[in-house]
Amino acid sequence: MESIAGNTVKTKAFKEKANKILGISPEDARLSKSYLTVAFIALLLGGFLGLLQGLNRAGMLELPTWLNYYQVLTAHGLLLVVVLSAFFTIGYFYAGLSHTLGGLLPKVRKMAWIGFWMKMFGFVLAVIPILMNEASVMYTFYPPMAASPIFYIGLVFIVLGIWMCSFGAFINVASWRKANPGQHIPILSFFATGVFVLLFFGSLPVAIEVFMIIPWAFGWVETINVMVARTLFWAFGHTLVNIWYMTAISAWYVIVPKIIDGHRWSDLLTRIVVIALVIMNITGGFHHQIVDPGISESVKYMHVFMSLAIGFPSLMTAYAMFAVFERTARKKGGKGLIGWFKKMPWGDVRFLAPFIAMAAFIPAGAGGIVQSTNQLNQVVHNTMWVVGHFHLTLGMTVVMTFFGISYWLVPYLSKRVLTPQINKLGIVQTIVWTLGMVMMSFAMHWAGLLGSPRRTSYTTYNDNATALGWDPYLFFLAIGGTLLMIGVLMQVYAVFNMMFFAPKGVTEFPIADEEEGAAPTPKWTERWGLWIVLMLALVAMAYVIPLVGFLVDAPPGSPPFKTW
Amino acid sequence: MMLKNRTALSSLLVLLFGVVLFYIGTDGFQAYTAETARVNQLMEDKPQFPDVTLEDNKARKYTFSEFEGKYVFITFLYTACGTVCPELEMNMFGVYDRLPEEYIGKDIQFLSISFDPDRDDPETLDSYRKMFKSDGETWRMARITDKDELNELLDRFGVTVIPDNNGNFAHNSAFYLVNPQGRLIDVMDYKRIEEAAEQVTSILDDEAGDEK
Amino acid sequence: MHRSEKVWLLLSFGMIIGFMLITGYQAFALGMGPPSHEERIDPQKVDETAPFDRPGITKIGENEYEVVMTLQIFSFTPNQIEVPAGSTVHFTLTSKDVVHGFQVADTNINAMVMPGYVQKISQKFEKPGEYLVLCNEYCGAGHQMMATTITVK
Amino acid sequence: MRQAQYGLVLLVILILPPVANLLESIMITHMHMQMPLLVLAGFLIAKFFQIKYPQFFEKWNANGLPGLLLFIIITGYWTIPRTMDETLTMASVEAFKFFSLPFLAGVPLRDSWPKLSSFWKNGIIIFFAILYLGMGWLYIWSPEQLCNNYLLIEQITLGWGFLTTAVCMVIYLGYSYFIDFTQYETES
Repeated sequence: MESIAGNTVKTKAFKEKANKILGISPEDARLSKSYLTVAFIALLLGGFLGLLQGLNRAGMLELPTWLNYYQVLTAHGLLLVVVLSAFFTIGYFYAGLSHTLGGLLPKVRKMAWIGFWMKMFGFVLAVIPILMNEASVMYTFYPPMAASPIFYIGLVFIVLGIWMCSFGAFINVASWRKANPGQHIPILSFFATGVFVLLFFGSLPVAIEVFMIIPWAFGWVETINVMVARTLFWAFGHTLVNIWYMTAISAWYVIVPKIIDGHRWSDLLTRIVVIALVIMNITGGFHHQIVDPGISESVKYMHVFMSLAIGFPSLMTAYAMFAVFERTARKKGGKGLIGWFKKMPWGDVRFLAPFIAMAAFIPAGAGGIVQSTNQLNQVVHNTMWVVGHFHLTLGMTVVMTFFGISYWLVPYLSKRVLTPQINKLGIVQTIVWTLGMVMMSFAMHWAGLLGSPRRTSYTTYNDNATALGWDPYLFFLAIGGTLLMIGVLMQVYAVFNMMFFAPKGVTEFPIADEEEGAAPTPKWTERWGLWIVLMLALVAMAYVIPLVGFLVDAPPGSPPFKTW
Repeated sequence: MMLKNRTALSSLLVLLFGVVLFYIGTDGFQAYTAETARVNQLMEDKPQFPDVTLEDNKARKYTFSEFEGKYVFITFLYTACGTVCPELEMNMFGVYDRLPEEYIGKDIQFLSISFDPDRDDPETLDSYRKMFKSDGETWRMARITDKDELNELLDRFGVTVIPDNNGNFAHNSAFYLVNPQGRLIDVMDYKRIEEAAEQVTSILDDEAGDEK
Repeated sequence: MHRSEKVWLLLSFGMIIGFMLITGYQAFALGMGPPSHEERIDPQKVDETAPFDRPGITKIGENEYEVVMTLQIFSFTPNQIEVPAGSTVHFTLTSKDVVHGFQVADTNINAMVMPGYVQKISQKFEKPGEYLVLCNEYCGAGHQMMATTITVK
Repeated sequence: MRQAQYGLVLLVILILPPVANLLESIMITHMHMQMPLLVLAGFLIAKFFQIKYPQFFEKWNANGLPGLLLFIIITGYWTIPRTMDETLTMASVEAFKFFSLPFLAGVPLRDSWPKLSSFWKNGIIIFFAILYLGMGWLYIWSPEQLCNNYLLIEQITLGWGFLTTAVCMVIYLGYSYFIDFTQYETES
């Protein structure tokens, strides 16, 4: 028994050593690099479109007729919320799987490539109608607004591509588990499993929605049930942003402690946070429908609880992060309540970016809790406040963590190093981005409280006094947007520099170890099937009520409309 | 050995408890829904029809004692109802139609009572009755304007009425038969027209026989 | 588990429950629940269905008004609403085409108006002034033009 | 012991009138949220009884079957439409619900579960899956309104709730049939 256990430890050690010397295999690296390349090109394009919007919204730029505000907005949303985030997440986690599980299986690598091209194909299909102004329906594409069917077919391919990558990840993890009985999945792969489980199950509802829409958009079916479509969309829409958030916290839990030279937080609690996020995530999406008709107040109240429940693992995360900082700083001699503050490597962009991202999640998360309660939601629903909120959560918390990851992941993949110059560029970029986001999201939150609606091109509503009162904030928004564009350019430059031009060398994949003498994590954390069943049960519980109501007691449906 | 017997014994006790529980809970395996239980209870209690004031389809106002000395065949409805009520009234006509003509109006009165007095004014009731070939005399439709009286009646006869959020009501439906002394003597399934008609006819026949 | 962690978890849990209690109290005890009317309507026959066959404003009581309103690209019908200060207005809304939003700046009126559903929301207008009514759900090329005003005298 | 305290707190919260009224106002949350939570409360409280009266459970529930039987009887009893209706109208029935589900279903389940072989464990899940499929079928396709205090649409919703829960159980059974936990969870 002991010798066998010793043996696995030995092979594990050998694998780790081999990984350290050889790094990731060139094939796996190419896969992840391709994903990251697409992600950052999407950032560049999406950022540029965002700037156009910001300037237009502030009344400083008139858009040409062949590229109107709503086209730009649809493309901006799709590029950043779907393409940037999905491609980065998949590239990052596939690199993580390859690193922690000793390489991808050839079959899995092939699946990831097929997924890559399916998504690219789907994306091109979706973009063509947007450019032709045949699909100005926003990232949310609520029926009965109907885009060109090509747009929805494109979405189907994107979803299929994502499923391909999810299954690839499951196969790789399962095969590792078979080869390493009795061991826990390495923590980063555990996060990856959670993320891919959610990507698969979270995109199921939207897949159903799109299959409802396609025959209707073609005109084969006359009407559509708008509330069912909307509900299915939000079961997916909110899960998606929480998946990106979960990707970001994987770096906080696993990577950041290593960068500050510390240890990971309790392995058990980390895994519990992952499990909790997987189980409770999909049901949280319903708070987007708090002011919708057709759903009773008590059902909405139940959903407020389900949305707020997600706050609990996030609050656990907040504690864990600061505890790690404090513990590490104490070891280094930091004293007092905030002694940790002085002992952190502030000059290291790999730490600074994710740290600011974490700090941003404090107001961002608080805003989220505020928004998902009934009455407060009614104040801010569909106003600029919401836009400010998700720029703070996605644009700052998630994307800045992604930026921080890129400063070691890209050199690691391309077998190059992070030079001091690029590090400095990164620090400046982080500061520019922080200033831009703070300014922009503050302006958005405030304008939203005053009533300025989201998703609306520049308008004064016939010089209405109230609407004119929003203009100063919108001006701030434009300045923030400009700063962000500078940040985008710097970031994209840094990424491609590190990918192709930085000096050759060895970069480590920073994975923190557990505290010495930590209690072993119980085995039940690995029962993924059980977590999935619990997740499904909760989803059924949450969605059976509104969906049965909308389907059984359905009003006559709506025909398609093209209103742009 | 001893141990095995004990678990067997406790299993038996638990099983016995289960049988008792189900027996009590379902009135001796009779009533699995509250509706059956309610009907069974009503047949046992034979509650008195409270002395409420009715306003009928001709806007006449009188108390229930108007029908003293006659059997009264009752249903509860609201005219805005799109589901059960039209069926209920159609079936009521079915019973009306099957009864021997000599009893109608003389020994038995038909009465449809609305539990939505706000919307069902005499005018509405009068146009509604025509859809079911009610003559408005031997088969009247009436509302009870006093909410307290209405609730008293609904409560006594076990009629549950829950408003939903769309201006409709969920309610249970049945045929109710009140005897000449004003006591509820039978609650019948409104879907079994033949059965109800036969039942009422035989009661009326008995009564007629007694008189002769 | 550290003591501090337990305290933190308890606080977190307490905060979430606190939010639930406040929300629940406001929604159910104070009647401040979100607009959740459940009536259905045929979205293609709005013009023929009461009360939307006659959109407009009616006085239904002392300082109480009912506004029956349809939303369509890119306007509100009726377009001009005038009420005296201190009156409570009950809005009954539905959409004739796509999804719209109904928001009145500087008030708590904010509701989704879906085709196929009747939405209801009430508000007491205390202060005189001109209130901006706008559609806050993207509804097409003229979405930024979809606005009207409520004049409170 | 801490568990038992949590269970007690949960039970008290569930009994609080506003919470109870809210959960009972929707048919499906009444049956699929309040009732399971009551069982869960008992499940947690069970620790207290197990520590306090170990001999009792050892003597009368040695192989876990009597406890399991009691659990089935109690949960089965509360799936009768009439019982749900009457908790809303009769205080005594409601009191019995708050007593029976935690103490006569949750407690025995906790005590029985570890004592049962996997045959019985799977058996009970299969039993409930079949029961729930049946209940789902009854609630969705029954032409009659089974409960006087709930709208027909709520009955249909509950039916779908039963069906989806049953499907989840079937998925779990399939998962535990095809996946050998021991393969991953024990050191080889």
